[in-house]
Amino acid sequence: MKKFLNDPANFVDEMLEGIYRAHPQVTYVNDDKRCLVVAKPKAGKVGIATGGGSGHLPLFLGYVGDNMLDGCAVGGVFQSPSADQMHEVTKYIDQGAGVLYIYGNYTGDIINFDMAAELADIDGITVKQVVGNDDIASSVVGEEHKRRGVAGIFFVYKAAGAAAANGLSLDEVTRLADKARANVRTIGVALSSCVVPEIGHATFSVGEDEMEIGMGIHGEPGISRKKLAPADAVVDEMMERVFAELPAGAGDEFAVLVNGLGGTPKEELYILFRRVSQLFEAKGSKVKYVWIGEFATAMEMAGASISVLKLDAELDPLIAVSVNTPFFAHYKA
Amino acid sequence: MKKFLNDPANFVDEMLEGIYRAHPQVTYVNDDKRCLVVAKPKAGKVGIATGGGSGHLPLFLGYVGDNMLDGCAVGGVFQSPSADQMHEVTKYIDQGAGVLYIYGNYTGDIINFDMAAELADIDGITVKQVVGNDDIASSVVGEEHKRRGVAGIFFVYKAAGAAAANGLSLDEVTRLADKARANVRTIGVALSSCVVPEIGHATFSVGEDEMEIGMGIHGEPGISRKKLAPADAVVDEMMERVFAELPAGAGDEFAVLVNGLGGTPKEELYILFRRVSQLFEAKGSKVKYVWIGEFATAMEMAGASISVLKLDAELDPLIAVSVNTPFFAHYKA
Amino acid sequence: MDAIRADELIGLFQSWRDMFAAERDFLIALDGKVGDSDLGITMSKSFAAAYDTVAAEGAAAGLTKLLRSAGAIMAKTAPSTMGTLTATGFLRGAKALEGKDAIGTAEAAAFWRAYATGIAERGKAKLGDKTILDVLDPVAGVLEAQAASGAALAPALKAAADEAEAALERTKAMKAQHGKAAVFQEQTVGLQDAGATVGVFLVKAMSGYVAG
Amino acid sequence: MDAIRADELIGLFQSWRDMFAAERDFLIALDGKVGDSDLGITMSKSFAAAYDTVAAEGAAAGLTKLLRSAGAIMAKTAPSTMGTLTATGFLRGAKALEGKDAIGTAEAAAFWRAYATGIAERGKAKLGDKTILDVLDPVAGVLEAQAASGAALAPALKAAADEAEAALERTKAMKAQHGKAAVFQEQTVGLQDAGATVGVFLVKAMSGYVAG
Ligand SMILES: Nc1ncnc2c1ncn2[C@@H]1O[C@H](COP(=O)(O)OP(=O)(O)O)[C@@H](O)[C@H]1O
Ligand SMILES: Nc1ncnc2c1ncn2[C@@H]1O[C@H](COP(=O)(O)OP(=O)(O)O)[C@@H](O)[C@H]1O
Ligand SMILES: [Mg+2]
Ligand SMILES: [Mg+2]
Ligand SMILES: [Mg+2]
Ligand SMILES: [Mg+2]
Repeated sequence: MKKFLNDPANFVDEMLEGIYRAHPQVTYVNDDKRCLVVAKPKAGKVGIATGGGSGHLPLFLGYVGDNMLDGCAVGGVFQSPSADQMHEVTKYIDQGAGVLYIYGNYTGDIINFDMAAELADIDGITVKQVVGNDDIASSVVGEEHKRRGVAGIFFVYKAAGAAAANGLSLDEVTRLADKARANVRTIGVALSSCVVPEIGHATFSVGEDEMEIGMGIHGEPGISRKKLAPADAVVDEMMERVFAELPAGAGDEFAVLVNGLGGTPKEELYILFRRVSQLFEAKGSKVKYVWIGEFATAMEMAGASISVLKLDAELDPLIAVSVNTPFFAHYKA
Repeated sequence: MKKFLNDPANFVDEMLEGIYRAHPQVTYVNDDKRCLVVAKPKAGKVGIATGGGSGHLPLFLGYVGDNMLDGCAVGGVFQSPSADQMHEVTKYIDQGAGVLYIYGNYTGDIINFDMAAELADIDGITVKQVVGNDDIASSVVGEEHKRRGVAGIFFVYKAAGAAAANGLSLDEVTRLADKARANVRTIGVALSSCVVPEIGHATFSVGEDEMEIGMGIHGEPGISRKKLAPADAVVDEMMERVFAELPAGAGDEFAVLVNGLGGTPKEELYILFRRVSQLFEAKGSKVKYVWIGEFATAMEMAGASISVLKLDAELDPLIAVSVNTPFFAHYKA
Repeated sequence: MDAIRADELIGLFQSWRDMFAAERDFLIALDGKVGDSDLGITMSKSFAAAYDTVAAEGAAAGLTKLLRSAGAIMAKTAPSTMGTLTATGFLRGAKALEGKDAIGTAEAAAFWRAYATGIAERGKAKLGDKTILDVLDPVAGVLEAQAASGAALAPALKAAADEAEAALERTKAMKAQHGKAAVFQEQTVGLQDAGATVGVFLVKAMSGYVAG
Repeated sequence: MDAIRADELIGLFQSWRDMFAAERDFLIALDGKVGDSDLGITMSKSFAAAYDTVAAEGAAAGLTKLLRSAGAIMAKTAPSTMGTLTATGFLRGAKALEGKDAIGTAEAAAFWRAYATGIAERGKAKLGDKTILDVLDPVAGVLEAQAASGAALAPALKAAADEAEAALERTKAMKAQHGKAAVFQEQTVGLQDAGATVGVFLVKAMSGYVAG
């Protein structure tokens, strides 16, 4: 294991200490660094909370900030935070307008967020939930509820954050977040494993000349492991699956996220995007918004994912809203 | 080599095609994708150009944009662009107020920028040069002119870009850029090698439990190779060298850049920053600005660098200026 | 030992802690086959925290308070699937034993029944879904039968532990429907479920502790 | 061959191209010792481009125009240190031969003298700094002596090539002062300089080509 760390047991908390020292826009509640919240919540606004395991920066906590999220319960590496922590975050960010939970479809997270919602209910806080399930490699059409949530949750955060910033009600924010969720699809490809600090070695392996299409961000198995192909061929195979579920016709508009899983240089992400853009162009569709970089990682895993959001008249202006968080700034041109 | 690419010979140009497809704020001149410029130059402003090898994204071209740079000559992986390309960029971004070149202290780049400046002179364009030499591991005090330029050039860009945006003259922009250059120090540590696409295998190696303090972003040797120490001890050793050249006393103010070399997760960068922050705190100094992430990489190299800029009344407001480029946005709070 | 009182409960948590510390790497490897390799870490951590908590509170706190405290600290310490489910189990088990100050055979049956039901509700898993439930439900059934026939705690738990091992063996034939293993579908057939293995460890360590 | 005319110059560039293609991996490895491993790539690329350019222009363009075109395309193709320096060398060499249509011994001496001087000016290196200059300067010296003594081109180039090899050997004792190797300081002692090796290859291939 070649990592910059002290005691692996303190990996997450020392990382969080670094984050609080760097970014005074965020702070924590209940004397627990893992209960991260905005320093200045906006009065009357619907609160949006997320949460999940560490090791995915900037996911999840990196999106807490202006016009995005209000709080995040932070788990250990690849582990859910506790219901208790989610509950503490919920109490702080509730401004009387209720709280929306947006998180990924993993058993541990669901179990804990469900428990937290029960606890919040006892406090009289209305909680709604939208569970990201954008990874098309993780289950077939018709069984979408079994799909994992991966990088596409970025678009759900962005839509929901903008809706809440616009002063919409919890029901409306939830509806729009759920619409974004239903309109986004992601497919990933991994070239290497990653090392969980407390484990200390790679938890799985990918052969020297292999890639695995559809591998999850904790190393969950994908749909095919084969010889690494040229970038264009890899994108073609991935996008064929995306287009099968989100048809792209002449005049259709999309937002695209090309996400590095941690160990892949940005240069390569742009080579992937080049091909993605060509494919949309060939269909007469427009990529109206694009982000390329690291948005949801798996430590030092080499690989990438492509998330596609189909835009409509409601989602488009929400995606366009400027955002400013410690890990992500989007300036509307 | 596990990379997303097609023909390695097209690595840089396909990456650039992806960049132009993603970011209409930048374009190119002379029908050469490697001559990258802002799409809308500001009339009358001093032009700022940079250039250098590829493989370092977001360096160099990523800082072309609002309130930073105006153009960038893009070389092959780890190779200087040509004098010809620099000259083309120079001609386009000159708005009558002259052009400042800011680049790193590498023989290939110097030789080519010198030749480009000669060519621009023939055209009647005034060119000044500031050559980044922030890497304290690459030569001793007293021999600073031999030092390599690494991530600290970010601060030189930011100061110069803000000065030019404020409408200052070429002489003033050059003076302030040079002041930033003289006030920044960087020290890096590498944990692994990287792979140049056209070479196809790691060009050097770092042992499984080793680190190399001071390694350059092309794998140039550092000042000590030893067993990987705990993060705090690594930072202590690095910062001792920085503080020896940039003393930090009570009340002094600094800007800090914690930069990942490519393969190191953000989590670890924050663990490093935690310690950096503690060290400044212990000296009664203030870290007024901080950026943490990937700013100058070496493909997939695992490792990090720490750049420190000593602020003064002139540099502080320049560093504070908002910036918006395809690869870097800084919102003034 | 014919019953587990507050004092012995603390000792039982010590046994559980030691057992999960010893099985840490085994569980990491087992969870690594069709999961994320965290199970050994979460179980050893949460039982270490549980033991520290009950030891600090001391026997004077009483049997059910200790069980509740253990559940609460486990939920905080290891909020993974198995961490939260086992925590839920201890909280529900504590509720089922409200007013009791010793665990005999009947109480053991009530405890494990509540434990299993709590897990089923929280995790929304059914029998046969290849989870810890497929061990704990038959364990509760055996204990209920043992209680009905008036068996003492030690032989009752021995019978329960034997049944747990048999039930774990039966999970091999099942196909995972929940959690990280679910995506492996057919590939999980032939493998013993990691969570079910935790169930066996829990019951066997309890049986061993009572046997002395 | 007693002189190199435009026609033969195209053939010489073909020899250079083939030689650098063959030595590509050797130069990568050599530059990798105290550099960045790009030398094999840049040299093979730039001489391939140079050959394509002079072959396309054809002998009718004339000797010095071909040398200029080669230098210009090399500067565009491979702007690494050695790429730009060799390009500068060809441009200066072309200038030195202005008005000539054949390279005999005297012209070869003038060409390599201009080549070496151009490199020294552009790179600001001195003799003994462990660069290509430490080969090309003595090569120019030998050719000047050969020209003065009226030697034919083939033996003159043979003497120059021998001196190049000896000069390369002498670079081993020097300490690198420029470029990426400079940081290695003492560690460069004992190693032959990569750029000086390119110098030897250039002169040896020219000598071999003229010898037939
Ligand atoms: N919904 C569920 N209900 C009951 N048990 C479950 C459920 N999902 C998973 N499990 C059990 O949890 C075990 C894995 O636990 P753990 O490693 O903690 O999960 P994770 O790492 O995914 O959070 C499985 O072997 C299975 O026995
Ligand atoms: N300033 C200089 N002047 C002359 N030759 C130089 C100079 N710097 C480096 N060289 C030569 O260049 C060689 C390295 O060339 P190259 O690999 O192209 O450099 P880089 O990869 O650093 O651009 C060295 O071996 C040396 O002979
Ligand atoms: Mg990374
Ligand atoms: Mg990276
Ligand atoms: Mg697990
Ligand atoms: Mg080189």
